Amino acid sequence: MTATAFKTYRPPVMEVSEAGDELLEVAMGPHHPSTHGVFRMDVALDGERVVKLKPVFGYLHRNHEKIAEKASYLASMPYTDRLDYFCSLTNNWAYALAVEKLAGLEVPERAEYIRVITAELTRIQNHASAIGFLMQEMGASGTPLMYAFREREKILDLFEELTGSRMMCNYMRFGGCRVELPSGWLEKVKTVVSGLPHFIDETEALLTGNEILMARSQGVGVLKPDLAVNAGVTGVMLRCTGVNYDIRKVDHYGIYDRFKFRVPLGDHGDIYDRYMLRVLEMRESVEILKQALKDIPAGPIMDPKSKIRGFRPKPGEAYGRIEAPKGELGFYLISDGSPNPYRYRVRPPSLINLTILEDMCLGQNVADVVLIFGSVDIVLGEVDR
Amino acid sequence: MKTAEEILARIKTALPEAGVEVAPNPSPSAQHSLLLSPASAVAVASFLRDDAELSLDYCSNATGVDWPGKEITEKVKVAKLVEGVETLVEEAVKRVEPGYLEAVYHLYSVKHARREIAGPVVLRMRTGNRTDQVTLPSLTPVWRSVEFQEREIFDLFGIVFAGHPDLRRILMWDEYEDHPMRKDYIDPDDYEYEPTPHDEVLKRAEMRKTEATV
Amino acid sequence: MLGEGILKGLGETAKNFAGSFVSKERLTTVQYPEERVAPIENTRDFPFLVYDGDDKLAGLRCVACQICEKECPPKCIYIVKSTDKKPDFVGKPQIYPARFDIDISVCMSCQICVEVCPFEAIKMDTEFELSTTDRFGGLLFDRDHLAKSNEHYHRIHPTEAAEVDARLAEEKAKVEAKAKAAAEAAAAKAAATPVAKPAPVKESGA
Amino acid sequence: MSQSSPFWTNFDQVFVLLRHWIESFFPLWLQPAVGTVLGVVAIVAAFPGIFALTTVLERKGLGRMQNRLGPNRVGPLGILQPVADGIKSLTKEDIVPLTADAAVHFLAPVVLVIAVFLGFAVLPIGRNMVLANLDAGLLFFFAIGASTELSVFMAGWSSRNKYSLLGAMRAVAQMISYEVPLLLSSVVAVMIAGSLSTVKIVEAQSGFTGIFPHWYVFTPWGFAGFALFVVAALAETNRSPFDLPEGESELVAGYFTEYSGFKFALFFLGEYLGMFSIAGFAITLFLGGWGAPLSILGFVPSWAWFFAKLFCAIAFFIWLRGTLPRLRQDQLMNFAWKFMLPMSLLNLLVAGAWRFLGEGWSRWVFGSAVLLLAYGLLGRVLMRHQHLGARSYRYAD
Repeated sequence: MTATAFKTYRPPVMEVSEAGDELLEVAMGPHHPSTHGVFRMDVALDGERVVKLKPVFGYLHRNHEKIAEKASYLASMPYTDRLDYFCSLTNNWAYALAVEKLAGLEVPERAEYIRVITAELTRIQNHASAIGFLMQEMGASGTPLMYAFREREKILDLFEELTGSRMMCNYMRFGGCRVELPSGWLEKVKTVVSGLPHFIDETEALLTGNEILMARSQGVGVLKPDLAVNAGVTGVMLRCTGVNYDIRKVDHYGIYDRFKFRVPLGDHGDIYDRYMLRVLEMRESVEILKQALKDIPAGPIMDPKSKIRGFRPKPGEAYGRIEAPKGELGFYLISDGSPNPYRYRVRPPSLINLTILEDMCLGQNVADVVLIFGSVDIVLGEVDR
Repeated sequence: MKTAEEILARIKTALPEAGVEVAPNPSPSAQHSLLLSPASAVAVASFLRDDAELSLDYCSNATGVDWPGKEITEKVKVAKLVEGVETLVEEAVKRVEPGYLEAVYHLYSVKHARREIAGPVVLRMRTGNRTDQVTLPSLTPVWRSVEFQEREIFDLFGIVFAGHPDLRRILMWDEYEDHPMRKDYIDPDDYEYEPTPHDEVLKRAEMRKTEATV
Repeated sequence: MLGEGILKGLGETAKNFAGSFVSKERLTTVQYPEERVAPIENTRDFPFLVYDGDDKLAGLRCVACQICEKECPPKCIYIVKSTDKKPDFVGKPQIYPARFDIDISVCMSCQICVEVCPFEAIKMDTEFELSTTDRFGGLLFDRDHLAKSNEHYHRIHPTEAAEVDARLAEEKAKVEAKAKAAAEAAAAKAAATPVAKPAPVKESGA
Repeated sequence: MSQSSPFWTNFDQVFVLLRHWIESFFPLWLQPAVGTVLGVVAIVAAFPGIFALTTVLERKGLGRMQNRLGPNRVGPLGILQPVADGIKSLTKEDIVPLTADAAVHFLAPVVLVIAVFLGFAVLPIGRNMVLANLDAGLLFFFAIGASTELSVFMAGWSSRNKYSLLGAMRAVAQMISYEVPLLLSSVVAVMIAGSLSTVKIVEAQSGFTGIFPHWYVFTPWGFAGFALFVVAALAETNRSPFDLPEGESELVAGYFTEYSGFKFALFFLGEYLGMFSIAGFAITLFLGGWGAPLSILGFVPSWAWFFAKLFCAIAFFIWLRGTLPRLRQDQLMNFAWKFMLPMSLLNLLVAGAWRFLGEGWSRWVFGSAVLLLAYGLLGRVLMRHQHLGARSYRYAD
């Protein structure tokens, strides 16, 4: 597939509709009820059909990377909570992983287990909320969203008990975790995890067989595998097109090799596949959690030789990445030996998954544009940084 | 996966005239990178993507790095006539190294994801200097994933990408002139446009910093 | 058959509708001002300064070392050192903060200040109803507003407070043991050389 | 009727007696006019009252379905919530966009509410409690019902706003294409009852065999007609799976984006009253109007049955709204013309055969067999055509 073979990587953009009259320019956002935060889509409509779509963001841009360059390595950790504010613990883990690669720190066994447990809990509540918001856009007046948030509250209470805050956990440190598990926390996690399959069955019963959901989502916003790989799409959207690429299995980071879990793959790459894959991934996460909770060892949670203050990694650079619920979340750090990182770059899965939003929406219906955008599952804190 | 040297060898065999060399990375992560000359960048990139053996078909991350110019005072051995005798004398020579802007790409292979990979294959491209020669060839025709990321590099660093389908500012508003991520960027003093107690705290922090440096 | 999935979905919502009258699981509303969710132990909202005993200033553990001011990511702590010294919990004279402001409109309760504080002087409170009408002055807490007693700390974070007290007690014991050992050594030295110069050595050793 | 003791009939006829009693104060030539005025006042008071109650029931019902309480701050258990909403909508500023066509903008909600109130005239609420006993009552209702589309397009067009224009076009296309199955599914009841007058239709269903009533819904064609009528009614009043015109997630608020204050409340009132009147007709045509469900329950007054059934219908609408996502415009049209229309035509055929096959089980078997077969076939064709269907997922090795 040479560069030229991949010729129409840019969809042809029409200026005038077939009927020759000028297009109806509609700006969806930035305070459109269904954009996940402040995000604008300049859509040109020919009747109900979308002819041109330009995503515009930057409303939530606060230059997180410049702030990180002026602050110490530790001071950026609480800011990573604010990147994808639905999954603060996976953000922390990605940043900690990158710094550990940069400085060559080891992480004790127990900390690795705690990281896997908290990451999988984050993945479940993120996928549940993503499905809830997608159904909200489809018009199901919040019922699936409320069921998702009911489960999410239980998980956030666990996070609050462990880290002190529901969404802004600031829990991981370079070489381990910040604080030991409170007594009785693991039992509470076991009870919450035992209740999750019931919630997933309830969501499936409510939605999976629903003919209206099938009509609205099957065959809509289809993504081809080769375009998906070339456009750097990662996470659930990539696996929906049938490409088997899950960073937990590819990079073997953390201790995911010890757990037996499967990676679901879709074949159609449309919205229904994204919904179903998120449900199946939630089930896999429950399996991982069960195994992790069963054999979590005792021991230290922090690498003794890693210092909290005055942390100065040797000069050099490193790129660390994890399988965040929204896709591949990577941190690229360049250190020049000083306590502040020379360059701190976040690879945001949400922004890069939006690169081909126009390709998926061209020719679709206005009502579907909102659905396709919702099925990508983005958070503006991460897109705009 | 292969180490940077092996990949360099493969590129050399396929594209002999391409200007590529290895830039070592001292950190324990050992992710050495390949420094491409802008002229042959697109050719090398297409080769890396289409080569059956490598097939680096997924460009995960593209970002910019700003290396401002540094004055380096080096001890240079200079032959100098000292009282008629030819002797080598230590001398401190102040040399200004010209700064440059850099675009870094991290590549992975989805096709060969099964094989054990040591880490990303890192490509680097450097601009002439930081003022006028700031154009680099865009790799969007090769990997569509860098389209928005190259727009962000243009927006925050000011590297102009030749061949990019739609080079506009992505995060800042279009009328914005400066490039915020450059090291010599001066923050506007009070962009919150309203006096906040935070304002005094910042001012005091500035004052204390100036006292510390003076 | 068409409509089968829709009927199953309707069944699901009906189950939830009926369940909401029966099981607590199906009705999760907590009427906030009247009812309250049980406080979770190590919740963290905004920092507060800990003082032992009952006098706010005398018992204040903070020695104005300004580590937290440097490490605070959003830079919301402002400390002015005092000129004179006061004895701390071990009796060693230490500087204390003449002024210790935290601008809680800037503070993001990330507890990095608690983590880096070597003197266990700043901890995270669980008080979150702090809304005021005055946006500037009202959200800038000074030292007296921030200082809270150790008992308060025990009330909100019992296990953590117990650990901290154990550490401080053990530290105090170590310091006293060293002081006693130093005193004995001085006494022994004084006893060993009374022959030469009885008077001057004793005073300085005590 | 079963309990003929005077007390029950008086209790049943309490409103009718009340009307006669008030009429007796007026001279003879004035009495019919007073009678109708009283009827109108009763309707204009009762149904907006039910509207107010429904807004609370809807929000509490949805809440309960979503594991939460629903409004409970305004008055005990939130009963006074509609009063609060009413005051809010009255005191809210009534903004008319500068570019809007003011006259048409003002008339749109008025036309809607007038048309819907007229629809109640022919609705038999209780035994001889119908405002206008027209011979062609059903025809009158559908004629008036058609003018709601006019008001919707007036609102969409006069607001001069992209979103409301798109919403209005969608709404009109949806209403018109669902008008056809609505009418055809009601013709079935007319065929069997032999009259267009709503009162006669109710009487045709008033007999009992054993304790079971002769409601049309307990016959194969009646059940199919009832199902089609309800689905078409949902689309006609822009409710739940068909609430596309004000699909808030895409077009902000559809055709009444530019309305605020009392005019917005009027639109709201119009929509709910439309829901009540069409639910009332579904009850009249298929659920035996004010008839008692079991002969032994005859003592309960007739209007009580009507309102009980009305509240069951409202609960069903709320239940649907809490569960189902929304259909897209082309799927909606597709469903109307490719599924509802053939089914209702077939239903006519089955009802005709029902009438000429005479008594006996043969017509039951024929009717239900034809209808079930058609339902299965059409359903599969509809789903297969858009290649929808359950999917199985593979896992990476």
